[in-house]
Amino acid sequence: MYYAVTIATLVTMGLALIRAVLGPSVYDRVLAVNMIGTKTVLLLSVIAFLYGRPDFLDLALAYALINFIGVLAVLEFFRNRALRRSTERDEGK
Amino acid sequence: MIVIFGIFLLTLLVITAIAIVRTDNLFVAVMLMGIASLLIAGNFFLLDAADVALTEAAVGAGISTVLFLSALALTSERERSKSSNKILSFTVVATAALVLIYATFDKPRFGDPQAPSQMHVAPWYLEKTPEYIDIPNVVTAVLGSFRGYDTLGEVFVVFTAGIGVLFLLGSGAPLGSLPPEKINEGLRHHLIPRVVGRVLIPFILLFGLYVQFHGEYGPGGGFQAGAIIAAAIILFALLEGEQRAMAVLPTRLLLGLMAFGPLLYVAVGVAGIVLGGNFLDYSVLSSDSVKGQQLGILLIEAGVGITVTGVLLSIFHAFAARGR
Amino acid sequence: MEILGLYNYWVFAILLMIGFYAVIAKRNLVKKLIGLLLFQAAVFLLYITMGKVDGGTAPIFSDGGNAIFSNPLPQVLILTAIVVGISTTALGLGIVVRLKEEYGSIEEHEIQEIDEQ
Amino acid sequence: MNALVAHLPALQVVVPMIVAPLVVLLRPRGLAWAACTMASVLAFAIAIQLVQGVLAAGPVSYLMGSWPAPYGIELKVDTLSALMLLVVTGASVFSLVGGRQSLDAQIDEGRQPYFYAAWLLALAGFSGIVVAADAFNIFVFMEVSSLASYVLIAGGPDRRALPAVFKYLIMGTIGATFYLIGVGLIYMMTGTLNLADMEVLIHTVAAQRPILAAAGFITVGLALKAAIFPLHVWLPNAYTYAPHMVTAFLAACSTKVSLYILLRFDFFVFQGNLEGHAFQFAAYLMPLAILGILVGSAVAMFEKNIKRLLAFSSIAQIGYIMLGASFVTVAGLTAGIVHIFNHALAKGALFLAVALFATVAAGLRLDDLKGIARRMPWTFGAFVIAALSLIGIPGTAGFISKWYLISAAMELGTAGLPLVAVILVSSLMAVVYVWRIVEAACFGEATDEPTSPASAPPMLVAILWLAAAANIYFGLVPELPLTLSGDAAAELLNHLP
Amino acid sequence: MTTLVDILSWVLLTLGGLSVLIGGIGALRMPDLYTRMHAASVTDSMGTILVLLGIMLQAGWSLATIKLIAILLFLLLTGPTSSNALASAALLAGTRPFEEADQDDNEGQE
Repeated sequence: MYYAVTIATLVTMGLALIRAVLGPSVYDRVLAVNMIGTKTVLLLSVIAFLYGRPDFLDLALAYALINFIGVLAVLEFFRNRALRRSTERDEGK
Repeated sequence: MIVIFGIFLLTLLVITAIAIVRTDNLFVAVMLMGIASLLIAGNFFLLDAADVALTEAAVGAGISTVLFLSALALTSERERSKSSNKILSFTVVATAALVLIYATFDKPRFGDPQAPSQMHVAPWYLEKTPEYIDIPNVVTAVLGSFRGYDTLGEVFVVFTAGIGVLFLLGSGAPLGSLPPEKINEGLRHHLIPRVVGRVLIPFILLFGLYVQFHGEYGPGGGFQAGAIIAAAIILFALLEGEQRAMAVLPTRLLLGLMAFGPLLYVAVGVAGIVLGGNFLDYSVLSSDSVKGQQLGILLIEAGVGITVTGVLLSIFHAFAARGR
Repeated sequence: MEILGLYNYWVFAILLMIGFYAVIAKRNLVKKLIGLLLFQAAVFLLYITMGKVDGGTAPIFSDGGNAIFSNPLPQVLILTAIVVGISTTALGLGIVVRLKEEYGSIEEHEIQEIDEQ
Repeated sequence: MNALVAHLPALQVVVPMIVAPLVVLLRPRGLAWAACTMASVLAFAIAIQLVQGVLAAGPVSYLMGSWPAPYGIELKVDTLSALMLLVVTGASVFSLVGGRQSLDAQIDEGRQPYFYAAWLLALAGFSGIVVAADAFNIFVFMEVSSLASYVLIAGGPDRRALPAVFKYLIMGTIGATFYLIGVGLIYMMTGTLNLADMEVLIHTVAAQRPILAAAGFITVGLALKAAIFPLHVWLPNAYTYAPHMVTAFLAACSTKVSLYILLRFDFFVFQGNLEGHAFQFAAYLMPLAILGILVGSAVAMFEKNIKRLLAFSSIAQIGYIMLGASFVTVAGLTAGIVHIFNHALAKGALFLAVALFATVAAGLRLDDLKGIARRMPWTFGAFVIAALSLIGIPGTAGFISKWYLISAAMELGTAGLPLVAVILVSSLMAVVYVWRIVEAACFGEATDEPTSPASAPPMLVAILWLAAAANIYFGLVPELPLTLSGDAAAELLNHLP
Repeated sequence: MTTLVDILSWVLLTLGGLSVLIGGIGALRMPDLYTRMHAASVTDSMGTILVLLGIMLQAGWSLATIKLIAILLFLLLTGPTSSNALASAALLAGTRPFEEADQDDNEGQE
């Protein structure tokens, strides 16, 4: 049964990756990155049990956290870019 | 079955890599690089490298994404030129690849327990770690003690990168020298991320400390912990604004951390000489050599963690300060 | 299974090629650094692959009875190499930022043209 | 004190490593230079001690963390590494002691602590490579030294230093990664990282293909780092736009350390074990060495900037070292290794003189140097001595290596005659490019008087003369470098079947 | 009792795997960003809850369960947060939801 969940997760990662490659907008890609991140967390949790090493759940926790920070960093980047563009526009006038 | 999973992940990885090279939007390339890091880390996990998987995720998907984004914010996010001399490049690359594929056919089979790399040095580590060091995580034992000198070099590589970036970009403007309207507010007006972030940051820091001190028993250690703690503080900077983060950890303090970590590491090594052993010989640190080894590993891991935290945050601030 | 046994090595070779190509052929400096990261990631894969033992588990002792462990040494080496990689990247990005400030461009040939004037 | 002697190989690396973080924290900025110089001098003293120890009692081995050799990391100092240590630490001491004013002028005060810390890290990295006897440890310290070198070069005041250093960073990292691939392949086939252990175990490996690929990757990777023609493209700009003292330091030792690893790997690990490797090594490297010598010298003849001119001359000199090694004979290797030492002396002195010219002249193009001989007769005198050594005039250190190189080529019989011709032709080319500088300096009319009559720092002049005197001393009394390199060559070749 | 727990956990895992998969297909097939986010959130919340609960039942009462609860809480907190931040960033940047942006015959299917 673990296998079934693993396969489902992997396939979803593949689908999300296609979304990330296709885009079209950068937000779609952020969404895809976030999805792949959470799917990796699930994958690790399941595989930790599949391997019989539940002590490796630490990794899943770390992934979840890193993923969150990554997504927020990207959004901060957007905000900065929007700010920069608006100041550039102001200076242009 | 696991092998098939690995192959699937690797195939996704190759697709991602091709997409990275083909896109002309640098921002997208960085995001895809984050995905590639997660995929490769997942594959490391399948290949039994838990510590490496943790590091790759923290570094590849976390820290390097943040650094690339900070740099892109200061440069530009479009790649304006096409590739140059494609034929020459392709020839060089193809030669290298052919040499490698030529070499594969004599390589030991994947997972072969009789392969020479599993026969010579490695069993010694697995066999002697309980006897000499007595900690469950053999990777930490090798990293901290058997090959502790490599790790010393690694700490100094990180330190060099830190002083290099500070040398190039400066350590950031001191507090209070900026007009208030220029102060970077971060995501402060986004209420929801802010509230959630505030709740989470203490737990992330706690988790970082757990990874630091649990490294002898499970996956983790100084480097991973340093990256996680740095990530937590970067999160704080993103949510509350650069200035507040600097108020909590001023650049001067970060510089101190950056220099203190390597010093702590070298000091442990020198203590080995002073107490009558060789450099980095921890067994003389205590009357019981096993206790001494454990103490030594604990101290040097702390040195690694401190260095990495200090350097990563200094670099982050140096980039962020450049944008103002 | 024999073919699958070498699959990891082939992916290593392909990934190395992709990264190496990006480093040599791309003229955007940030793209070169991204290529460099891929290039190094391929080498990490090589090392970790060679450390895997059939039926083994991560080299962390636990109470469970599994006595086969994968090779810890390549993992240690790659931990170090990952750190080295990110350090190089950080320094490279620092140089790129300075280049942008001095030349207003991060394209190799544009910088060259500015220098030649 | 006696207790410490056993720890010298470790201390050689550790001393600069301890001081580097301290330098960053030092509050009064002037102390940074002082601390850096003291650490450097201490490292030089340790190197001298090690040379004496090796000459008296043979190779010294040191076990890091007291772990036995193939499991832990071993350090080993033999004659070859002792000679390299002398070159590395000596270059650092000379450039630091003499270079204070020059560095003050080129590096802002606020950034100086970082700069000196990077200097010490570069020193630690180079020494770490030289003493290491472990393939992966060499990689780690190679990265320490490379990252520190990038920082040092990026300190150049001209903005063109930045593209130069970026190119160096990319090519250097590719080189290091190639090396890492090679080490990985060897590890895969032998299961060890210790060089001596590797040498023994490769014998037992039946399948040679991965080892062969590893030899290729390691050789190419290190050739990139050592700027062996045609992989030298990063070098001229990096040397030209670096701060003058950094150029003096790096030109004397950085590429040579990579050459050192190359020699060590090819002779220790591969040649005794790979069928026909000695022949392949010679067959690939000799043409490249010859091309490097000729092209480097030829380009130098037409360069207008004196630093660039000397940088291209360096590429030619690296060619000499490789040419000597590619003979795969004791005489050839001796010539090559002794040239590492002699070239460091000559090139180091030349770049010190260039730094002095820079304090007075408006720029470093040959046109800017017109009439400099009259304004700085002492500096110019030392420059000429070092340049004569570069050409290989009898009585200077350069002559010794050329003489040994030519006699090694003659040993090869008729095949050696064209090689002798190459060496003579390139020496003539060296005469030409040196003459161009001398001509400009002595006979050119200064276009305009300097705006500020800055005086040359006396300390630097003294150091420069010391270096020039060393060029003559080791030309007349070449026993020390010759003994060391002769022993080293014999040791390297002992490993051949 | 164990059989019951096993069956329950298998059911949860199966449902979890299905939701993950359905969300993945949705994220690929949906027409615009906001609908894709909708689909993705199925995998992020429903899939995560079901799968992790399923594993928890397998793990029994142990340290692993506590870690799993921590992971679950963490994902449930961060997932919607990043979705919210993403949507608001996209909206601010001017990406309009589907029905206003597209004028073709897909309109009205909602």
